Amino acid sequence: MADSDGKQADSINHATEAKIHDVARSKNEGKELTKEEKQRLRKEKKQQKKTKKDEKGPPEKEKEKPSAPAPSKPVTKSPSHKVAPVPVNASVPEPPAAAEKSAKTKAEMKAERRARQDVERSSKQGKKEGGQTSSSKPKPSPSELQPVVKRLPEHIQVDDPAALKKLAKKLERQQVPLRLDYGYKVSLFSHLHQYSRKAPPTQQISIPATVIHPSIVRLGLQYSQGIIAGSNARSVALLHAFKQVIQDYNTPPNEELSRDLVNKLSPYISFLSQCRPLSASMGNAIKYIKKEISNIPSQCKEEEAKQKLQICIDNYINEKITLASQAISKCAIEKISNGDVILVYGCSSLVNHILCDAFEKKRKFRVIVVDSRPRLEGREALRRLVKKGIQCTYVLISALSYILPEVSKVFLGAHALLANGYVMSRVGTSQIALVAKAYNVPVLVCCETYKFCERVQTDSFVSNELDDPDDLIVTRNGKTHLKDWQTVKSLGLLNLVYDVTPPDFVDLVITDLGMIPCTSVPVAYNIHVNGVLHCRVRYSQLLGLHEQIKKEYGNNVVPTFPPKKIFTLTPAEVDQRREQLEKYMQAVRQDPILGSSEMFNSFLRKAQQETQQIPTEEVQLEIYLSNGQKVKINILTSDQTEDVLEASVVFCPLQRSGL
Amino acid sequence: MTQAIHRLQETDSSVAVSSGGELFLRFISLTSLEHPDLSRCKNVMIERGELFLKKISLSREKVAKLCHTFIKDGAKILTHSSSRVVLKVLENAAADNKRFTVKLMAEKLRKLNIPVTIVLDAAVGYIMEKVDLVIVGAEGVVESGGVINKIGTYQMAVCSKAHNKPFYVVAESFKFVRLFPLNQQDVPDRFKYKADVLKTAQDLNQEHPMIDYTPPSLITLLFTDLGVLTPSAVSDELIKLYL
Amino acid sequence: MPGGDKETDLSERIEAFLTELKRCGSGTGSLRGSAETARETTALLRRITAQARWSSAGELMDLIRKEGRRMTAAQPSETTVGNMVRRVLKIIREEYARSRGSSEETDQQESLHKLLTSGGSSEDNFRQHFPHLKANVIEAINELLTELEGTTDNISMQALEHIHSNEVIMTIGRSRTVEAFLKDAARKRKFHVIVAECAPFCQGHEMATSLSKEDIETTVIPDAAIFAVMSRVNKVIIGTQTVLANGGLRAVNGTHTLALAAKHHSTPLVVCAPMFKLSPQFPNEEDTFHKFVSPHEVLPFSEGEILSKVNAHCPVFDYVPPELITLFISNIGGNAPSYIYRLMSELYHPEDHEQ
Amino acid sequence: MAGKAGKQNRARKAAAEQDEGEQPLQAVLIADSFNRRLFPITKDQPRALLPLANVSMIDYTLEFLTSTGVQETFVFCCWMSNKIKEHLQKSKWCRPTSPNTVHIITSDLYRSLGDVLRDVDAKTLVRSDFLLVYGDVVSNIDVSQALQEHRQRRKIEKNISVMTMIFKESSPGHKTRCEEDDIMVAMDGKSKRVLHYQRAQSLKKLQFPMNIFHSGSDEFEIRYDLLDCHISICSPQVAELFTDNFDYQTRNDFVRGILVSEEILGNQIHMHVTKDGYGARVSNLLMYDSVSSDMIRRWIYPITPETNFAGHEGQSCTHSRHNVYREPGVSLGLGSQMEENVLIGRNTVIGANCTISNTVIGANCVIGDNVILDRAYIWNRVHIANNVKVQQSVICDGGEVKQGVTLNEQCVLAYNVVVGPDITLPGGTVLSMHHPDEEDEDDDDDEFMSDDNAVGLNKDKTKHKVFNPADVGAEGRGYRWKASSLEDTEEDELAECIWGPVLNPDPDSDSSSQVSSGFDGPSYPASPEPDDVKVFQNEVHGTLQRGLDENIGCDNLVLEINSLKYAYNITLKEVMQILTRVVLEFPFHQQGVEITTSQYTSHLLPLLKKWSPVFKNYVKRVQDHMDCLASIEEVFLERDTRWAALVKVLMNMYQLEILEEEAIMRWFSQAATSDKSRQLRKNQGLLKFIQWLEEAEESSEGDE
Repeated sequence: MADSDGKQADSINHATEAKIHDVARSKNEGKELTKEEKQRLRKEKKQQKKTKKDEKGPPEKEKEKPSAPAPSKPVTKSPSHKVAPVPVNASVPEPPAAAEKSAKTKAEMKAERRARQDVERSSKQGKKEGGQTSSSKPKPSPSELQPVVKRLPEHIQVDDPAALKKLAKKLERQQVPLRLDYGYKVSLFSHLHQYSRKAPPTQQISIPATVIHPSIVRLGLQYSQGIIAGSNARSVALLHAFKQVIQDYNTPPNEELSRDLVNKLSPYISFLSQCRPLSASMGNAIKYIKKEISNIPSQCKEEEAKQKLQICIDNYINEKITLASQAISKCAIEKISNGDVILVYGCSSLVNHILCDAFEKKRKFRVIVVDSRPRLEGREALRRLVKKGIQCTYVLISALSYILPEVSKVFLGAHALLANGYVMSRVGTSQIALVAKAYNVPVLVCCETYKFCERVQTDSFVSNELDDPDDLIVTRNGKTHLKDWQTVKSLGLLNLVYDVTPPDFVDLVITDLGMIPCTSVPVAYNIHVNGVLHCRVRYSQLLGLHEQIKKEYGNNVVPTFPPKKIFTLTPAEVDQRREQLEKYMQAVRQDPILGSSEMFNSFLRKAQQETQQIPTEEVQLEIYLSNGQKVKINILTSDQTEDVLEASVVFCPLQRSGL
Repeated sequence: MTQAIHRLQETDSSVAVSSGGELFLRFISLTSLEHPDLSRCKNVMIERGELFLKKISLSREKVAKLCHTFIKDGAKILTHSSSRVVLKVLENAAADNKRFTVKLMAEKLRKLNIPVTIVLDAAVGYIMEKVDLVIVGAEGVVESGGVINKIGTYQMAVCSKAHNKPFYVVAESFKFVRLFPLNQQDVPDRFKYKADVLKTAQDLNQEHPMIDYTPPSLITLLFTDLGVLTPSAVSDELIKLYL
Repeated sequence: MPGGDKETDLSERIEAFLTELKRCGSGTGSLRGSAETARETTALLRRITAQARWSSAGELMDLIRKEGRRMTAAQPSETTVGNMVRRVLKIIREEYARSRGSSEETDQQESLHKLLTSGGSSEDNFRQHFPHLKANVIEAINELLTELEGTTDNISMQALEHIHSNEVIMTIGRSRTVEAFLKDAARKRKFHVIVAECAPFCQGHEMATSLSKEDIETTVIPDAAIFAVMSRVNKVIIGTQTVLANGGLRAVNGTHTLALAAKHHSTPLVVCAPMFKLSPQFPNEEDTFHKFVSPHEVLPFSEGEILSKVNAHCPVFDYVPPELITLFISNIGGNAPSYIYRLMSELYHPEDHEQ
Repeated sequence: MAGKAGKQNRARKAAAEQDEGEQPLQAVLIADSFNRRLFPITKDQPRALLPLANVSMIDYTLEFLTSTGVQETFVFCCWMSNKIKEHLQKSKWCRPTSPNTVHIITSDLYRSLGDVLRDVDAKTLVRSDFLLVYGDVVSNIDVSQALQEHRQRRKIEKNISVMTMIFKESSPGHKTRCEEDDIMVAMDGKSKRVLHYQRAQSLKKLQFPMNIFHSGSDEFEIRYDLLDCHISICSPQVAELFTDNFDYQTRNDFVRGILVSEEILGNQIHMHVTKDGYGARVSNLLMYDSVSSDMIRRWIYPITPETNFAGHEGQSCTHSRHNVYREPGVSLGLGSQMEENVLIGRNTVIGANCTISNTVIGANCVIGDNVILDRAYIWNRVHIANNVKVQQSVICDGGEVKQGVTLNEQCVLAYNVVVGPDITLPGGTVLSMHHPDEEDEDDDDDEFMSDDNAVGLNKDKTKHKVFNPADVGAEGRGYRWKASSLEDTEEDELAECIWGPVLNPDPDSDSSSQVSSGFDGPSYPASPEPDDVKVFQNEVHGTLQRGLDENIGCDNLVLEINSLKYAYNITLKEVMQILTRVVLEFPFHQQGVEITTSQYTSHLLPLLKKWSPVFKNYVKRVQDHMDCLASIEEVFLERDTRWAALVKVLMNMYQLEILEEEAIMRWFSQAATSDKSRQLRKNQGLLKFIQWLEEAEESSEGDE
């Protein structure tokens, strides 16, 4: 049955893909683009109607297409991400949460358009602000829209019936069982799912093993039962499961592996997110895999393709997790000095690893393990550390303010690092950071870069996860007060899983790139996790830059530039070249001399403003000097702080040499 | 008598003197009314004077007693300049065989073999991170509950606030003075500068002040012979006295 | 003490009370509300006054001091006992003063003023014998008792002044006062209460169940989630174990975190504390301040092996500095933390502080 | 009369725990261990009075009894009874106000728990259920619940259940689980009835009497995660039972006796497992160590050092961070730090730069500078000079340690011993002012286990009453009790006595690992058959041996083997394998292993011939053949030098028609399991044999 639909989907895909690329290639401004976008989307909807009963086609397409130029839109117009932009030609790897690829409905379309208008509005403000010197701190508003527009994961819109219906529809399309909510939910969290351990997702499963691969089912159960917990463990497990899947996968006739495999994965993923909402790390992992898969050239053999993927996944695990943790612990050990008293919370595999390393490095320190009900993961950490022979003390989180005065450093693990510098982690972490701040004890967060994610969030409500409320029930000397809480309608149990820690509580984030402050998380993210589209530049522009650089610094330093092609390019080739260009830019950026060179930066700046249609115009800036007098200076919107200063200095009594 | 006090103030411009004097004055005047006969009145005044002195000398002991429970074993104490009361307090603590180390304190402590390290005023910020609590004496305690003390106290207080370290003031009650400075500028010059300076110097801005004012918000507790007081309690005491 | 059935009976009662106090310590804070303890203490003291042999106020005071010390020793963490003893002592002083005619003198707080006025010390008298003193004292103590009876109601009466409709209120652990407070408010208004369970004892659960019975919308959260949820809370209303002389609190474990979180979100922190919880104690590092129960609460004995290498602590109380507290609600109305010391000086006589 | 008032008063409060009409709860406290575990310390002070965290143990026990609602306690003491007596009279327990009235009963005739209880019975002291504890039990368990259960049981079935033992849940490997009451209990899950009770100590294989599994209960548990608190609720007839059978000396005797003779007497023992209480008995110094560290770490809350429950004046100590306790008047030198879990008695003076951790120091001690104490237990009035290092040792009252002495693990300095200067005592040294020889002169009146002292008596008369400087240092005073050099049974016996059986404090892992099998409910006793197989094999071998010697007929052999088979319930398959194995190995057993192949075969073949009927009896079905072959194979695989013989054996068996050719063929053809066996199949002789077989087959076919 899949064939026919497959064919359909296939053809459609071809059509639209082509479109993407000329969308991508035509470097026209946002409006046209959006127009195009709209018609394209409209087309899509038609198709969708056409292929109602169709199994996996639409969601697939939806995922492929909208995700392509879509994330670009908001960002392109956001004056925010000026920090270390990485140019990416045209189409873009799907955003992480594309993992939960929501099938579009009218509602969402509207939402999208509305959002786009918002973005435009905001960008207008952006223009106004554009005058001032380019502030490198991410302005949340536009980036916040991103999730609204694109990827509001199903698990955080439970309160919206439409979304729920959609979810249900999608699930049954994918033959994935829908889990039933459980128990009274706290009004504040009505938008989140709340499942019970006792009702595992496989209950409703009528062995649709046809759709869901057994290893995935197993994994799902392990997630939902909390057998596999901790974002590292989870993502590793996921990757292994996928390896299994890929192993057992074979392309149906007249299907393209690169496309069909992704289709295959999609229901799995939504099944897993049913079992337990995906973690950011998993999101990134999935994104990576999909990228890899879709990058597989159609002509290459199935076997070798599989081989390739297997290797990719292994590499991913190796680089992003194993090596990363080693790198981190190398850094972190620097920060552990003899006689330290280190406070850790819960059971972060990374932090444990660090401590053990430090201990083997003969550092003398004491560890205080703080733990919290209901999970009591700390005990596990405690066991491990004690086994190692590290001297430990164990308290509950309520005793925090008692124990803290003797602490000299706080090491925390993280579940994800958000783009606005907030740290998402096991609930309670923020509390510890808070108290630590009060006792001014430095707080260090350890986190691999692959856990960075571009979501932003300022409190623990918007996107979170609810665990089984029954875990809170406890029996003390014979009495169980909450035994029948279900029956009392006015009584609710809230078992949050994560919370977010404001960056101002965190002194330092230790990543595999070294130590960075919370605020520069997005930088790291954009450079190393994926190239978010910041600006689009023409091949020719880049070539120009290249030439310039060559002039400036001579041939040897400059990385090789991808060769020019004469004939119009096939999509594949475009992609290929895009990657080459990306690599090239990365290379330039990483080069100490070039990366910091004024020429390069100004080039990027220019490019950015072009893409965001902020015309460099001359504006007047009024400066009130300390001695009360007021001066007016004219500057370009493209000017940077230094320039402005330069300009203003003229009026000041100070010597220029002072600068 | 009032003149006498004034003269005293002229010679030595310490807050304590003025406050003490003022109190003494009041102390005596409280009684003098009910004795019409001057000679009897005199004797009364004199003996009351004696009493007054006795009380004052007692008070230091009292303070020390109150305060040493706050010094826990092995504490690191930062103190400022040299105050007899503070010294007393530390003596007691030492006698109570508690072990603590003191920063920035006079030789006298060495004799009690209390480990002492002298630090520069400038290094207060650096040292603050290590100390457990700050104890300073006071020239005078003003109505706001703030204290007037040797210059440098204020920065110390600010610093300790920043590090959430307790900042204790030790002062006998006769140092309470009816004065309500709003800020450093508001502290009367006669306290800020030496008496002779006041006479000689033409531009006070050039002179270096002797004391500064520490606002109550920075003070954790005051130990006085009236008991342990919160800053706000001080004004209460003064009100009770003068109103 | 001398023989005679009265005395023995009395001493029996005291013994019983002591053992009772001792038992209170174990596990979940006090088995009974501190209000009850206060009442019992006072009743006991009254009995002492009535039955024990004493000829003058001085003797009586010594007697009561002696017993008081024993009681406080029995359960140092239960400051209520000590407070009640002080109250009674104060009463005796007053009564004595009154019967001596010269009023207000002895109960004058030591102050500059006294430093100036008072001639001789006040302790040498108290030796004279007044026939009707006993009756008066007992009378006064009865008044105190009645006052104690009323406290909780007095406090909960003010509930409506502080709780509006549809507010989200957070509390921690279980305080009978707060419970009454909220329930009282619930009779008029609907609001949402979030209870931090306050591990390891989880009194919070008890609290939550009893609140939800009054159908107040109640939510139990683990302690770890306090900060996460705080941003949606309008008011934090907590009880306390003791109010310290500087306006700080000695409250159940975890309160400090709660207070800090409230501060961070600048959420008002209201403390419901009856007067008898005021104690002239200051938060010095006196080691009696903290109280630890068996680590078994946090780490079960059956953990086995590692226990010998691990130190587990389970403190019961937290110190909350006054600057984190917005308001005290006592049975005589609301006060700012800075005002506590004043109440203190009204309630107790400075000479009784140390004991 | 005041006492009575107290009781009524108490009773009012205790009403919750016991239904009305009950007599006040009584307890029998035995303030004597009836062994010399803590010798020579107990020479000067009865065990019950030894200080644990600066309070003598009996006070803990009494506190426990009182707090759990006991109102009348009989203290039985014998060794140094007068000391105990005066201690108690001084203590608060004998005050009229005490809610728990204490009667002290002393007699020098008590030799064991048995004697005491018989005496109890004789004097008819107890009227109802009573608690039975030793004078060295430290606990905070609230037995009321257990008591209720106990009474409930007794209500239901009159006088069936005589005793309820109280256990504490504690996973194996816990420090407080000392090896010797490392127990294994089989209990009835529902009725909490104890079915079997044994010490798991040092036995690697558990055997349970079959009958306990046949007992009616469908769910029973075998638990190894229990710590015996040595607290038991007994009903009056326990005393009677002791009177009835005089062989009961200890509680273990009793328990075992009851359990064994359960059917006869119809008495049962039940148990109560508490999770959150604490209870342990200080049976040796290891336990002393762990219990006092538990005390310091507040596991026994509310019984903690700073709640000065014993009510001694001026002993109230303060508790501060890292569990550091100080009694008043303690003075510490500068720079000396108490790391964690330290208790310092009143008026003790500690010099400068000392490092103290996990240590208890008594009152009025003087400790010099630069002293390092770790897990040291220092009692009162001890003097320790500068630069001393003490690890996990006990120093009794009045001891003195001079300059630069080092005490290694598990040293004991009994009362008033002086050591040093500048000497290092090896681990496990025990020094006492009493000479080892004295012991039987003055001791065998109180200890009944002094039978083996004859050795102690006649040895080393030479170094009589003279301190050996090699042991105690130049200025030292005291005799070495345990010389680690001489292998005297009595000596290391003693050593074991003083620090529990395991000389390494950390529990051995295998005991805990072996638990896992025992843990969960109705699992059969940790699968006994491997052992049975061994036994069976030996049996078979024995049988055959006998068969050979007094040549018994094969059918008899078969009979015997069968009977064995049933005895050890062995499957037929196994029988065959074993049989073959035994037979094949027979020559080795006779002639030793190093006989040559030729000899081997020469020995074996007649045997085979002899026993072929036996084989025929068992080897019937094709499968049997295969099994037989398989076992033959494995036998030979073990001895690859003997492969030559294999062929002969097979040949022989073939000819004896024990094995049929197709079976052999099949065996040969079937895939070799290990490469070794593959080699074996490559073996020349074998190949030939097989070949020969094939030919034979063909020829036989050809014949037709």
